Amino acid sequence: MIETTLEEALAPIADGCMLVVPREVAGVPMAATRALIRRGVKNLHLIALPTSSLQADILIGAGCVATLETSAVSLGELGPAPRFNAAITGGTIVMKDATCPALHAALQAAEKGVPFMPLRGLIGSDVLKYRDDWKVIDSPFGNDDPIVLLPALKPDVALLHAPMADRFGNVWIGRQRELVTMAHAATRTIATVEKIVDNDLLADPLTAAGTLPGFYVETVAVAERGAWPLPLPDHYAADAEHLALYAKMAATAEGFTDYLDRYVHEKRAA
Amino acid sequence: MIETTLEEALAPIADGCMLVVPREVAGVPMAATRALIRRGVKNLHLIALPTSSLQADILIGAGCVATLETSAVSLGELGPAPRFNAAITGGTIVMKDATCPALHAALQAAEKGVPFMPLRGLIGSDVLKYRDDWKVIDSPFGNDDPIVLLPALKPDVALLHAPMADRFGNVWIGRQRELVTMAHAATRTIATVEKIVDNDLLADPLTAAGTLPGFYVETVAVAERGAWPLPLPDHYAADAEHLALYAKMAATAEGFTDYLDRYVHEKRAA
Amino acid sequence: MRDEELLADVITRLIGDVRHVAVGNASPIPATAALLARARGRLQGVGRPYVSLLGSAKHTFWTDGGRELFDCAGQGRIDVFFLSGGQIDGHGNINLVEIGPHDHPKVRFPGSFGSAYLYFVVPKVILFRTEHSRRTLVPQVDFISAPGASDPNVFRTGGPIALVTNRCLFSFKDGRFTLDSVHPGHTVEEVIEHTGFDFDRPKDVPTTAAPSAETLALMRGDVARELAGVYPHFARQVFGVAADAFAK
Amino acid sequence: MRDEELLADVITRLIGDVRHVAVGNASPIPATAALLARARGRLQGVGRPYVSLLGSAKHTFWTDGGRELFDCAGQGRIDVFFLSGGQIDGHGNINLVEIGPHDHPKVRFPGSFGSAYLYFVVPKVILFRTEHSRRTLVPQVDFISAPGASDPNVFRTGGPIALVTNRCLFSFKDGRFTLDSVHPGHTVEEVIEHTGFDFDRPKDVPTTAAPSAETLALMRGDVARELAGVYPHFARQVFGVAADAFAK
Repeated sequence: MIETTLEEALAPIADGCMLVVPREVAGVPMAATRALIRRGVKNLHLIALPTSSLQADILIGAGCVATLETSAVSLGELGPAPRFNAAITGGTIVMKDATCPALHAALQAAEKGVPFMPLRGLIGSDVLKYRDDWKVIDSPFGNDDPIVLLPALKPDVALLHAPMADRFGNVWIGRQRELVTMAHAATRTIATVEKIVDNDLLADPLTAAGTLPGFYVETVAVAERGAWPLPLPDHYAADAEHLALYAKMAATAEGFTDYLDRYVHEKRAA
Repeated sequence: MIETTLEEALAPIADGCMLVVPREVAGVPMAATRALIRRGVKNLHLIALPTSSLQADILIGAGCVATLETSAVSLGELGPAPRFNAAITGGTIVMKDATCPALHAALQAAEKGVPFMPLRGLIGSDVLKYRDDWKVIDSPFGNDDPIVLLPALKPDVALLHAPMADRFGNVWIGRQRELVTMAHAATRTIATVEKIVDNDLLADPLTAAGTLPGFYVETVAVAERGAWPLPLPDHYAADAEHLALYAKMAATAEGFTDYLDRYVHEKRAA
Repeated sequence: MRDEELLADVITRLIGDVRHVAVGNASPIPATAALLARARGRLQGVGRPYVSLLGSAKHTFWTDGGRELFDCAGQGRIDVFFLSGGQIDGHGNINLVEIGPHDHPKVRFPGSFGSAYLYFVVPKVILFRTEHSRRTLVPQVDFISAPGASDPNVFRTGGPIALVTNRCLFSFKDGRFTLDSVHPGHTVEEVIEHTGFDFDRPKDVPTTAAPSAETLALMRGDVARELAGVYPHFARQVFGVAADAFAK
Repeated sequence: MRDEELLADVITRLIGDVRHVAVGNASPIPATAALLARARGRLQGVGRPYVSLLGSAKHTFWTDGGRELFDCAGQGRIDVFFLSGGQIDGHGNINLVEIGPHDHPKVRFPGSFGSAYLYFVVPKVILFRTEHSRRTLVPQVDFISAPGASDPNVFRTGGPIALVTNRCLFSFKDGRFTLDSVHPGHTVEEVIEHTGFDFDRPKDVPTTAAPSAETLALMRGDVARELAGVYPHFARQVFGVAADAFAK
């Protein structure tokens, strides 16, 4: 059976795992993130597609991340992501700066089983300068026309949170189609969902249109309000008060430790 | 207003137009095809994504096609596509043989605004041998690793048939996501639909997940049973009897002319 | 036992124990074989293979459009696929395009479909052509839709493993076919006579094993009923199963 | 007239007559400008521009996931976009990454987001930074998230056309900024004093035109009401519009 407990569902995320997670509007698996911190996962190569906020900050602060690959991390209106910034200026994580469409394209390369994808732009950017895994070629279809090639990005695990799944492991993701690309690109996909429904999501053309087929899904776990304190668009808003509290507490290493004690380890999060 | 008559909707499809159309399961715009034949469109560069059946055969037979780019044309269980086969053996159209994933990838290149897309396979195939617009490079990420690059395919017009649209030009395409890629890749998109609905398809997350946004759609025309005699999956089946009649009549040039007279020009098709 | 039952049984053995079998349109015998493999997997409690019958939305999971089949294969997530050819030659090359010179072909076939890609990336491609004649099995195809083998530096994770015809089963390895078995009622001499290409064979060529009674029962029961939803005519003709009774 | 109203009016003029304006997250003044352009288009019966306010599902049409914004831009279907920078230099380079040496940065900004791509393919990129100081407007950025100009052989269909600050409006052409106008209450000397980079200027620098009465009425009416659904705090603070009365 695909459906399991949250802790069991996360078992494939081993130390050193290359893990891809989505941006806020696509449903961030925060309950799963807290469970990973409680389990003490280490040395993640975290790919935030294409940006992150609380999730990357808390994983970095908790010492779970060795390498971060993304286009931006911030707390939005609440300002900089404090643990991310401290890790960068302190040199405690390896940062692979990207640009949003490059991460989308590199995952699409893995989705399509090709070794690379081309992308316009980037020439003359220091983002490119510091990415020795990206290459520039003269386009064979142009005339002195340099273009960047991005190697395929094939994560070990894609972790996502969605409104619902059925008993066949089909996960309804709606418009958030980067979740489909993540699942296609990754070796394994783990989904947390708000609820399990009894009908077959693929049986009705209306729900099928927004469904990630269970064929790609390794495990599903129910996590009610599993994006909290971040929003699950169309379902619930962000918990602005809690996020402000996080921004305040995480501003210092000590305050962040207190935050983990209160809201992650003690499970007082709900 | 985006919604218009069938004839007006098809106005952007000029002689010499590069036109992309979908395969049977994605909704073939047959009413629009008959209208184009009645109007006497000429010299189309027809791209059938990735294959075709009745639609390509009838357009070819009616003398509308100069160049055909696709991976296969047949009438399925009813056998070869007679007008297509006659045109090829008679040398009256230019045939650009492709393979299904190459057409998908070349349209995705246009969708992404990149000049080319790589594709595995093809090396050693005569499909590649006769495509001098495709190139083989040594992958910069490999070691003596040849890979095919396909130039972006940017049609002038994408023509599709779908179950419904709303008054904002949003078209519900369900699981048939190649229709989205077609619309993204093409300069203009024309949709025929079974019906116009009053609600905003983008307003409900459930319908939005399967919707091609009106932003990409130039014109919409209602064409009830607009895929007839081909099927519109989840809505109506193929008209097997009529298709058998077509296969029989189109087996000869004379019979095909009779078919056009009876079912296209006289509008006795419904 | 009908020929279709024998062929499906042969193909099921070729499928083996895999995760995902995809079957193209208008392929009732390979579909029977795939569904038989799945029915056996269920009986053994392994829950595989996953079977995708293309062209039937009810029997595929695709929700990402026409490219998903090919992306899925590119990801290494399709283990078995079936291809055929207007011509098939002794190098495993298949021709789905034309006979005669490319400038003025005498015969046109529908086209290559996805073969020029899938032949490279699906680990077990099973060639299936019921017409076993010198017209179809030729020394050299007129047009290579997809080559049977590639140079060692060419990226290739898949290719043909066998050719099943109405007369026999060939296996394919290192760019050549070997006659593995001859179907009951047929002979090696007959196979030689009707095959246009050169092939290897053991001194004693076995007869293709007939399906077991259990296999036949499974095929005529659960498998036939599932098949009727996709191939009603075939299911009625071969297994005597009425589509209407089961298809919803 | 509030500063926000002046800046929005300036930006609306820069937007001009285009088909599609996209505005990033947390950009209430550019959003005001885009909605003002749309409100004017409605009044004139042209039905454009199309406005996409990112981060608000209600105000975007995207249904193809996070890549659609970038694909759309790559298709040439986004005419105007807004970017900013922790640092912006006189060559139009923007820095969204870090200050100090790359090995040991002293300050880290969030990151480049889509700038390293969008700056190349959106025809009119409007730089917007309200803090006009030598800290933000520097001779040379420490990290080039995206360059202001490219060699002639580099594919580039877009780039910066202007920089709007709290003090003035610069236009950008051929790799350099020109001081176009100084906002009411500010002076050329003040702009020179607080700008870290060299720029061109006419002998007489005009004062930025204030919004017309009609524009202010439009902004404070329809535009403010639409804005309240996405930026309730801003709409209340600047236009005195309560979000709850209008947002559904």
